[in-house]
Amino acid sequence: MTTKKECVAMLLAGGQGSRLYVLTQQMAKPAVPFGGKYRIIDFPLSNCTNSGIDTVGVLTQYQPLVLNAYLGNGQPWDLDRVYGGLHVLPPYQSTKGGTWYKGTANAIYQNISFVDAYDPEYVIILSGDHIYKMDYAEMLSYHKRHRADATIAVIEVEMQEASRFGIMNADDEDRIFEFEEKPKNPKSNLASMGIYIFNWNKLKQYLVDDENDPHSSNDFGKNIIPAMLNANERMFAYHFNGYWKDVGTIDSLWEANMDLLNPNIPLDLYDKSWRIYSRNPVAPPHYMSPMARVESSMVTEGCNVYGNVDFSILFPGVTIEEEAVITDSIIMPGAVIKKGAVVEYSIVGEHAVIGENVHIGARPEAVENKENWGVAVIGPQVHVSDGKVVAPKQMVADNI
Amino acid sequence: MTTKKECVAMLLAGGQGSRLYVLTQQMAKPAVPFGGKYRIIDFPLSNCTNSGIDTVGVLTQYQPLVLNAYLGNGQPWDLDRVYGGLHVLPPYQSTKGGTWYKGTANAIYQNISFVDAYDPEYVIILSGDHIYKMDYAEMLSYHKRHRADATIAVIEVEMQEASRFGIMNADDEDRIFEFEEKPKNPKSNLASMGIYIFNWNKLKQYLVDDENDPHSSNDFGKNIIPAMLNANERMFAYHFNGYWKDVGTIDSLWEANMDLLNPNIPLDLYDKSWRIYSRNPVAPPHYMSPMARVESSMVTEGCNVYGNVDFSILFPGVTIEEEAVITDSIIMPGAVIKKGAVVEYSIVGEHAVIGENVHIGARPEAVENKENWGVAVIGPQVHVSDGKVVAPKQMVADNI
Amino acid sequence: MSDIRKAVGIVFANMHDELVKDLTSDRTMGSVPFGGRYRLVDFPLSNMVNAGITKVGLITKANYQSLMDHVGSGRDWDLTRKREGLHILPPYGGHDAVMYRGKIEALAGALSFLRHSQAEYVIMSDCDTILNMDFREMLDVHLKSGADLTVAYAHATLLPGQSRNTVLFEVDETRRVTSVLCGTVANGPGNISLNIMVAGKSFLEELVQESMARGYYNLDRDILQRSCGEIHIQGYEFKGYFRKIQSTKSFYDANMDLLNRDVRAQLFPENRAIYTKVRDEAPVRYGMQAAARNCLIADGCTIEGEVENSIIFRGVYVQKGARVRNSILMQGTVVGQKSDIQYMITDKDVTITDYRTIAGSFAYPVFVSKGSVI
Amino acid sequence: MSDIRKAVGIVFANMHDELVKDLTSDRTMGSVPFGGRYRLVDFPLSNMVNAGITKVGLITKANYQSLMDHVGSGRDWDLTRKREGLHILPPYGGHDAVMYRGKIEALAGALSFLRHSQAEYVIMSDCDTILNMDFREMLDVHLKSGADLTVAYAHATLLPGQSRNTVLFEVDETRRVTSVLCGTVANGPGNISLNIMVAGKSFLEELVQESMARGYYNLDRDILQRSCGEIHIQGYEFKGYFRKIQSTKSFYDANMDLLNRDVRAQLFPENRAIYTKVRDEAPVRYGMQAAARNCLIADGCTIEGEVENSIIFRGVYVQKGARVRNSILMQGTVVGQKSDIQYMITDKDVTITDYRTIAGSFAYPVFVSKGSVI
Repeated sequence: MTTKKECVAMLLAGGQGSRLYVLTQQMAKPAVPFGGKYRIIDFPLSNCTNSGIDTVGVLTQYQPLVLNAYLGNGQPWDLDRVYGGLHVLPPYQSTKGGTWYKGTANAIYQNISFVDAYDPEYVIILSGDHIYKMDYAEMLSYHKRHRADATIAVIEVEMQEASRFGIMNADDEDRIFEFEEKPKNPKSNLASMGIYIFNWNKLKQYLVDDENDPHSSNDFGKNIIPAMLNANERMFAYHFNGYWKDVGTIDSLWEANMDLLNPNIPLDLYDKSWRIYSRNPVAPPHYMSPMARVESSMVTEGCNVYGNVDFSILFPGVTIEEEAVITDSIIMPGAVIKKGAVVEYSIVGEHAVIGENVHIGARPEAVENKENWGVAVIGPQVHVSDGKVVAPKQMVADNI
Repeated sequence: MTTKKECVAMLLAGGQGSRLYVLTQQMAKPAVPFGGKYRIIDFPLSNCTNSGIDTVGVLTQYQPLVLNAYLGNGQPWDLDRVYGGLHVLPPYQSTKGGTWYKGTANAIYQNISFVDAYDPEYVIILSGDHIYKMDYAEMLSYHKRHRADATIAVIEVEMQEASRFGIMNADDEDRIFEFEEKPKNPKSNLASMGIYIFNWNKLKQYLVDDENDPHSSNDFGKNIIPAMLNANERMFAYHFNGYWKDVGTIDSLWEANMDLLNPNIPLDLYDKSWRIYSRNPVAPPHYMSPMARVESSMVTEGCNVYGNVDFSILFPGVTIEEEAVITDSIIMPGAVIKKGAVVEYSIVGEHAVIGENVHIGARPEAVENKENWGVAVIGPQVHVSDGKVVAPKQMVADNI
Repeated sequence: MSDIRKAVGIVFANMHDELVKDLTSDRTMGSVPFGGRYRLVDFPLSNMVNAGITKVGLITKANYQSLMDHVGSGRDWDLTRKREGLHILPPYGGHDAVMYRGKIEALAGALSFLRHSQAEYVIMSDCDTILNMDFREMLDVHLKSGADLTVAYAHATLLPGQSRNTVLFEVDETRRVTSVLCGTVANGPGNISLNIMVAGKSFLEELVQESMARGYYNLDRDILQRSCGEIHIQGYEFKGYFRKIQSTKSFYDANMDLLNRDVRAQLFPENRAIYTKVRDEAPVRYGMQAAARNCLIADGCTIEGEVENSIIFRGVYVQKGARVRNSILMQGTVVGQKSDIQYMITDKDVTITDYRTIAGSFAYPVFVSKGSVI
Repeated sequence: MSDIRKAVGIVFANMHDELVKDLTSDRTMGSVPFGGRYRLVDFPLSNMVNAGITKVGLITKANYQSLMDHVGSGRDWDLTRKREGLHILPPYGGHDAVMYRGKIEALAGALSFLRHSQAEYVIMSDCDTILNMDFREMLDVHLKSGADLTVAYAHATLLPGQSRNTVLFEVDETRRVTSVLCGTVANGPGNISLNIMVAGKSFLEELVQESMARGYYNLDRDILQRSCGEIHIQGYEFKGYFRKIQSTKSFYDANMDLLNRDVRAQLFPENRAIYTKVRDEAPVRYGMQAAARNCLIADGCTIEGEVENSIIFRGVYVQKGARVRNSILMQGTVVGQKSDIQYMITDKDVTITDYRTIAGSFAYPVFVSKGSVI
């Protein structure tokens, strides 16, 4: 327990996540429920703890109340430390007045003195948008071994998808010589995972320079990385081979949840040596009634199931009443699906109430014009009255 | 441990405290060191804990980094609770964009959903500017006994000083019928201590109305209290008889510290049934050298005293070298007073270094023109080179 | 300040262990697993913190490693506190006996804990009764009656043989206790002690000191029974669901009670939750041909077979084609492929290998001890 | 991941208690107060956490209430953790003996703790030596040498009689231990064991199991001494300040050493602080005619008289006109008006009434036991 830390993590959790629409109206994206009993931010936080990084600054800005309440003092992730631990870092005012975080780089810039307090050699920059399990300690030792100024985690994507990502072009020794944001004609398939390790003193200097540039958008991908490449700093690509998924859209969020039901996807939540921690609900084990049917699904504590559940994920405290049928869907904490309702290919938000005999979503096969098909979403707290029908791809933000 | 709380405390800690000048350049006023090993905010926080209030929202805005690091997870005040506990509440952005706290009432308004999560009957509004020990539970039972809508703690001040305060005019049964902010001709000497208990549902309604009024300055004293009086709500004055001091100016900060050395002042830091908690330094007991002299002073852990200390307060980790003389002064954490330096009627900021044979401040008797006399202040981290002289009343913000 | 803030809690973790020897061979009564994710101590501890008690002494003597692992620093009950919180009161000095001679002796070891507390009342509970009770209400009854001691009871029908281990109270119309029956062979309806008491702190301290001096160790028999004419013992009638664990069979029945919706509602109301150690288990994963009917299933399980009328603890693995009925499977139990088990209680980490058929009966469920491989 | 993350710590709280009977009559060696605000266990615990060890087992057997009060959940050493942290290893099963027969037996009780740990190395320390040591460096030496066991020693001159309780090592030019001397009557310079060891976890587990089977309990005599030809025991020389507590007099001397600036600098460096239980005491208040010369004074004291060449613990009250010289006053000591004391050690909560004159001597400081009123 020394006040000095070798590596401090800075987790960018301030984005609105606007492509999750109704799910992020009232909360920041990292607080969105995921995988039966988790929230997205549990993944990077648990990775930190499991990698031995015990000092994490979480940069918040947009709708942080749910996230803050969830993070609390960091205890669920073993990050309630006497020195270090989890600290929430919102924007603030100084004698010169206050400014909101202008971009990812500016958010770190405004918290230079937070990092300096731990006098670290390295910082690792993370984001709260991705589902993956990764040993940052291994990446750090790669960084040290290569005497790098910056190391960027990359994952190989399909070449035809590469133009959707930030692409790193690296030489045979994985030294990065070029970075292209969403290139039309990608030269490689190494996509940046948005995970960076920097030598802190080096980064600090670039952050200060970037701040002094009035034309900069103060963003890591757009400004800091290109500036460092221009200056010929030693920047390396660290290859990651595991499961990694950006859950920034409704479709990708739905898919990543469904991946958990696929035994062939290498994201094992049951691995005791790399647990994903979360704030556990205080609720009894889930109850399955004599009439319940459940297959190929995940169900967690506090649920009461009287109906049918197939290829679906139920979050804590969900109730599925008699004769309700849930298929290929995600039912978030505390939602109630009433008698006879049918929910297919849908996401039902926290504490939503789906009335009797409601029909939400549809299987792709059941839709003639594939343009009209998509995951249906019921927003948090929304009540859907008895007998209503919600079409596929529809987003319901208010009671209907 | 129920999620519902009877009373939630909201502690206003966002003010700049500009009348403390160099001491609050880099930190919010509530984080200013006080009384040998405390910071100002320790007093309201310890009052909460000792009064059985275990849910405290701390509203921050101005230079919160030192304050946040000091508060940590609330453990030093026993406020690291599973439900409730200490939560720092900075301004944030929503889908409509973000706004800084416009005033004390707006700060609470922006955090209505934080309070609502605990579903309290009452909220107590506190500020981080005052030194006092008070049983809020007693004030709360007074509030309940009087079936009040709002209860305001008041202290009797000298009539000739009353025009410096917010004055409550109350009837024989202590029901408040009028509030005057700094009245020229005060009708009573009951000064508001800035401590309010409200029925939460009632307050919420006034906060919403106040927010809708574009002409309001969104302040408790200026807007909320007068509005409630106008509406003839049941508002009572709760009389407090103990020690209470606003430490918003250099003089009052110095005086309040000196009060601790006066055995006749009723602010007992040694009372085990009402401890003032703080984040304790990790340092050995203080050391007094064979040549040290100390009288009528407070000295704490981590100090090393080789010189003379009289009527002074030394904070953790202070070093007083040989032949240095400290009189009627406050030496904040980690400051070093070098050989032969003389410090009189002064405040020396955190980690300041006072060079050899420097002379800071003077006794009032030694100054001819009393206009020129006052407490001298050396800012945090400031180095004063050997042999310099700092006149009384001077504020030193940069190395000299 | 409400009265409850003046109360301190005492939980006896080691009482009645001898009644369920199978389950307590290497644990205390308090650390006996229950209901899929709980230990018996969770009920008295949660009842105390739900009432607002923030200082609790946990009295234990033997076999307490698993109890200490479970309660830890008290964090999961929000009892990790600087000033108050959870205090484990270990055996002090050189007693050789594995068990206390009686509750008085157990309390004697807690006297210095009580003396250091500024509380005025003491709420005491054993770990042998499953219930969710509002201790605030009981304290109110104690205060209003002005009694020396208040005891909680439930009006119920005793089963044959049950009374031997059960204390019964006779009460007058004001519910003041008029006589105390210990170890009688009564049958039929009666007021069954729930082994929960409230007393003034100084009264209790004096009582314990005097009793120890006279060699009285059994609180029920030596004190309550003898002196219920001299001191004022008030009864507090509890009307909710309760179940006493007095045998392996009653342990089985209490678990099975949880399959009843009304029992769950009474034991786990939202505003008075039962807290337990957090284990960070993943949700339950149901496989392709899984089935679960009338079951309570805790997190961390993988269900690939069929389970019915059963209580499944954390981390249980029911493999493909296996069938589990009317059973209690504790943490880490593995039921191999195509095995078929009925009326079983498996302790922690039991493995049932593939293709096994084992059946107990409703009257005599089979108990399999910790770590066995069958 | 650095190697230290693969190490687990073991602290023996109950070793050597018999050497300082005055101080351990109702506490362990680990909970003996020291230096104004510390307990001896603070040194090994802080050395471990400063090296980055996050899982520590604290082995204790008797008199451990004060030790448990002191360490609590481990919060003050940042050892309150979900996965790792501080584990108090209580006596398990039904041993009657108050003390362990030896370190091997103590370790036997910790075997299941070790087995549950994923560590590869074990760093062990007693509580009888005051020092601030970099355990990382010692682990490096252990790894580089490829030894089975590495022991820490300091080269120092033994005082007459001291060697009886001191283990001495003879080492070759690579600092490999060539022989182990226990209980000899050697004098003069030697390599004194600091009772700190590093071993591979599986090596240690095997060693303990085998030794228990053969009835070997004393690690130094039965294992190190006998088998230092067969196994590779490496020496690690510590060159900083240390003091062993082997008698009330050496306890006195170790405290007085703290008045030396260089000793304080070595024991309490800023980057390797010694942590202890936080007590929320107010700063020391000096009165009008107070004087303090060459003293170490902890918070919570009120000094109205004169103190000189002394170690003053938390919450001591030296009243007007009183004079304290060359003494150690533990927590809560009150020295009445005009009393004059010299060469005294007062245990906790001692009261010296007004106008008393008491003087021990440098060679034989007077010890006054806990709670006495003189």
